Amino acid sequence: MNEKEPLTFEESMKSLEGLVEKLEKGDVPLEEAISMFQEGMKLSKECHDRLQKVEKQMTEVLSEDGEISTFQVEEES
Amino acid sequence: MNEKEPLTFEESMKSLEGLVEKLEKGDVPLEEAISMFQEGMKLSKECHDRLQKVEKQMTEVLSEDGEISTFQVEEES
Amino acid sequence: MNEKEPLTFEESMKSLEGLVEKLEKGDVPLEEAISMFQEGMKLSKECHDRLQKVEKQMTEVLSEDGEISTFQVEEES
Amino acid sequence: MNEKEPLTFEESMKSLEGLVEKLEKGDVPLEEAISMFQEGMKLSKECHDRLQKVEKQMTEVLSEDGEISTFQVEEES
Amino acid sequence: MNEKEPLTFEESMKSLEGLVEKLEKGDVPLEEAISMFQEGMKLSKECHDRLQKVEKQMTEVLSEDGEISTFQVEEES
Amino acid sequence: MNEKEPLTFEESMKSLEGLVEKLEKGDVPLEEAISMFQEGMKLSKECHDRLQKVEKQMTEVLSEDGEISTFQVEEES
Amino acid sequence: MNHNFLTVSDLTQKIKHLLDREPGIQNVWIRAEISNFKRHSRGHMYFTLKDQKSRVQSVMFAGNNRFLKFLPEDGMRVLVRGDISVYEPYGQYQFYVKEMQPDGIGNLYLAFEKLKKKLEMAGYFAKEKKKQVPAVPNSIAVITSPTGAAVRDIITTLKRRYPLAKVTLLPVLVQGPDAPGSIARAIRQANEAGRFDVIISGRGGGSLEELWAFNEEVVAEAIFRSELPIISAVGHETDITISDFVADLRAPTPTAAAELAVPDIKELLTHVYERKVRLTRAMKTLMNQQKERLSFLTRSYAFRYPKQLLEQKEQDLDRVHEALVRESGRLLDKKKDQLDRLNQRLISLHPQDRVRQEAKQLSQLEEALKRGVSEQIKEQKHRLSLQISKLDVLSPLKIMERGYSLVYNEENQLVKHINQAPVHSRLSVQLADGKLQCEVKSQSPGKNLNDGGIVNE
Repeated sequence: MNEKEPLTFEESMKSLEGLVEKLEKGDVPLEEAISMFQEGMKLSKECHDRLQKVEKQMTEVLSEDGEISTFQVEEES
Repeated sequence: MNEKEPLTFEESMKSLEGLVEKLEKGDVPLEEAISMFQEGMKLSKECHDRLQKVEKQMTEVLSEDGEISTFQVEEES
Repeated sequence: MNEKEPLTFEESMKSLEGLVEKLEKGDVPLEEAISMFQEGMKLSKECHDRLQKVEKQMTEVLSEDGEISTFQVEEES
Repeated sequence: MNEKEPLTFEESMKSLEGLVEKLEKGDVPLEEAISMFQEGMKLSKECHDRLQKVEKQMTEVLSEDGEISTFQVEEES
Repeated sequence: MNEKEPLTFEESMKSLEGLVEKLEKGDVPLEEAISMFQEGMKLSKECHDRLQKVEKQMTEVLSEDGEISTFQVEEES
Repeated sequence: MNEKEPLTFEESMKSLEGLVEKLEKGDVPLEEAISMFQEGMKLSKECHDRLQKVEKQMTEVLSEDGEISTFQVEEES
Repeated sequence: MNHNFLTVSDLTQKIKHLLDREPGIQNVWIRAEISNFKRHSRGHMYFTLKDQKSRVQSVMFAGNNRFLKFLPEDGMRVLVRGDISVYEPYGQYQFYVKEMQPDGIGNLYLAFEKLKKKLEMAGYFAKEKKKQVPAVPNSIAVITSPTGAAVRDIITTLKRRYPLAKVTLLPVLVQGPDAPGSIARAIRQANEAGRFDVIISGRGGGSLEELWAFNEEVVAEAIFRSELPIISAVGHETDITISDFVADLRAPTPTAAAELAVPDIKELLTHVYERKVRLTRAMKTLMNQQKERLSFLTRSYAFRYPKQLLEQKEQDLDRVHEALVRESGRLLDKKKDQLDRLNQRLISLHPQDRVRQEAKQLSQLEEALKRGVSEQIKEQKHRLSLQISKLDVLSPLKIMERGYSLVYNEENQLVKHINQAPVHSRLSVQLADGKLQCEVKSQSPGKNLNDGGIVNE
């Protein structure tokens, strides 16, 4: 992984998916498997953090506009 | 977007609609999606402000111009 | 519009007609539409004022001339 | 119109007639029309006044040698 | 055994297995048998250590990552 | 007997067993029998010593590895 | 007697047919004198044409006499053209006059025709030479005799119709030899006066001779040269003079000339009024049109309901905005879902089970290893102990336990012969339970074991 250019959410997701698939195949040596699992957990957390960040951003944008929040609540009720 | 020539209401609406369409397609990367959402909200607010401005203008025109209304009423009686 | 040479009544009417036609076509950008509406109101008022002025002029001329006033009443009855 | 030489009755009538015809054609700009109307009414008044200004003109006799005398028409016996 | 490239866990386990099989066959000279035993015990210790390390890694992943667990719990509730 | 290359445990045992067989035949002169017996006793001792040594080695290996035992106990409990 | 009788009518009919078909007496010119002239109230003229010897009844119907330029009278000599026919009720033949010209003054006629032709050739009658008679003249010169009906008719008509016009009479002689000169002079004088708009010249009715002055070339010339338009009115309707041809306008009578010269003031007033009405109406129409047009425009949908345009846009924006929020949320949810699924798959791949399994296998291997080694050791132990026990059984010491012993000399040789043990040499006696160190005291050869020989220290 190149530290200069951080992965996008989708790239992280893809990596995660790749790891999961390899692990599911089951022929991964144990030590590699645990590394992959760790890496997977890291990626999963990253993705999760990003999603949470994005969700927060969205909520902020929406709450900046009082009118709009109301609208949203209405929409979901 | 060129800052010198601000978009018209219709252009803003079109941009906004374009963003929504892309979002609807669903294959937008997350980071791009949030940018699009933010951009979309900005555009939406712009459109909203313009509409309000226009509404205000219209109200002014109509109230400041009581004479025309009267004239019209006369014509119609 | 050139401020130096004010429009004639007919030019104003023609402008007004043009504006109404465009507005009725309905595909006028919002900002333009409101400008057109304002302009239209202005033109409408101008035309109305001119007509009133002319009518007043006519009435003055006619009232100076007793003969025709009688005739006018006859015409309208 | 030349103010120095007042129009003859015929000229006035002709002008009047011309104005009437133009106005009746109906494609006269409003401002021009009211001017024409005013002018027409003025002419009409002039013509009317001229006709109404009955000065009993004595019939003259111009003799062969240039002497002028009044002439009394023999009443029909 | 090449010291430069340490055996993987799986290779060590395989070696261990080989030793056990030979021993179980029973025709191993005593001195060789004890050497094999010593070797086997060394391998076993190595494998054991590795497993412990892996287990520790695993535990670390889960504990250091309380958030993810939480996230998962939330998701699944 | 070559003193340089000491017999293996198995060779010693084999020698011992040979002596015993010969002795069992019973046609060995006493003196020879005594020698053989003495040789047998020597071999027997040697073997015994080796076994003891090996046993000790094993015990040592096993006692070095208290941890493993613990781990295994945990696993199986 | 079987005669065929004709009726009078039949007879008259036959005679009429005969006459009508006789070419020598149809459409002929006759020179005669008029007598017994009568003009019927309905316009037909009845008279007798005669000469020294004969006379013939004649009639000139109104249709034909309408264009006569003179009024026939008794004793007048005339030239007539016409047909002979029978007037059946009286059985009388008559001359039906179609055209009549005065005879005797036939010379005048010739002169008239000649001058007319000449002036016509000279372009005196040309339409393009005619001057426009002003519709509303201010000043009118009347050139006629100051006496008689004509001047009176003209002036009263002018005054009645258009009292605003200034009327000036230029009295002239209208008949007699001096008349032409007088008339021509007056025309020139009127022109020279420079204050007239139009000239009326003429006279009342009279005989051809009486009207003749107006057929003179000097008069024609003066009329033609006149700068002022001239209305000519000579005699009656039927009288046409050269002056009439040359004049800019011809009136059948003096009264008519006055009527042509000036408009009727009442008509003019009506005219003015009418223009005023039309002017006003046109202006009103124009105004109403523009008012309607403006009102139509201001009432137009786009103008009356500008808010709807705005509302439309508001709605559009709401829709798009809502879609933006919805789709963004949906996209986010989708990503979350994807992540959740992946995460669950990952979690399910947690290697703990595998570690456990490996650990179990490892412990089994370890057990096997230990077991293998210890079993071998046990086995070897067993094997060894078997040999040891066998060895033990076979031990030669058992023989010695029965009382045998082994004697070794100082060379540690088993002593089988006495000479192997010299006296005083030391011997080692191996017993079953130990060794004895002895010294040979003596030798006793030759004796068997039965003799005894063992010497104890």
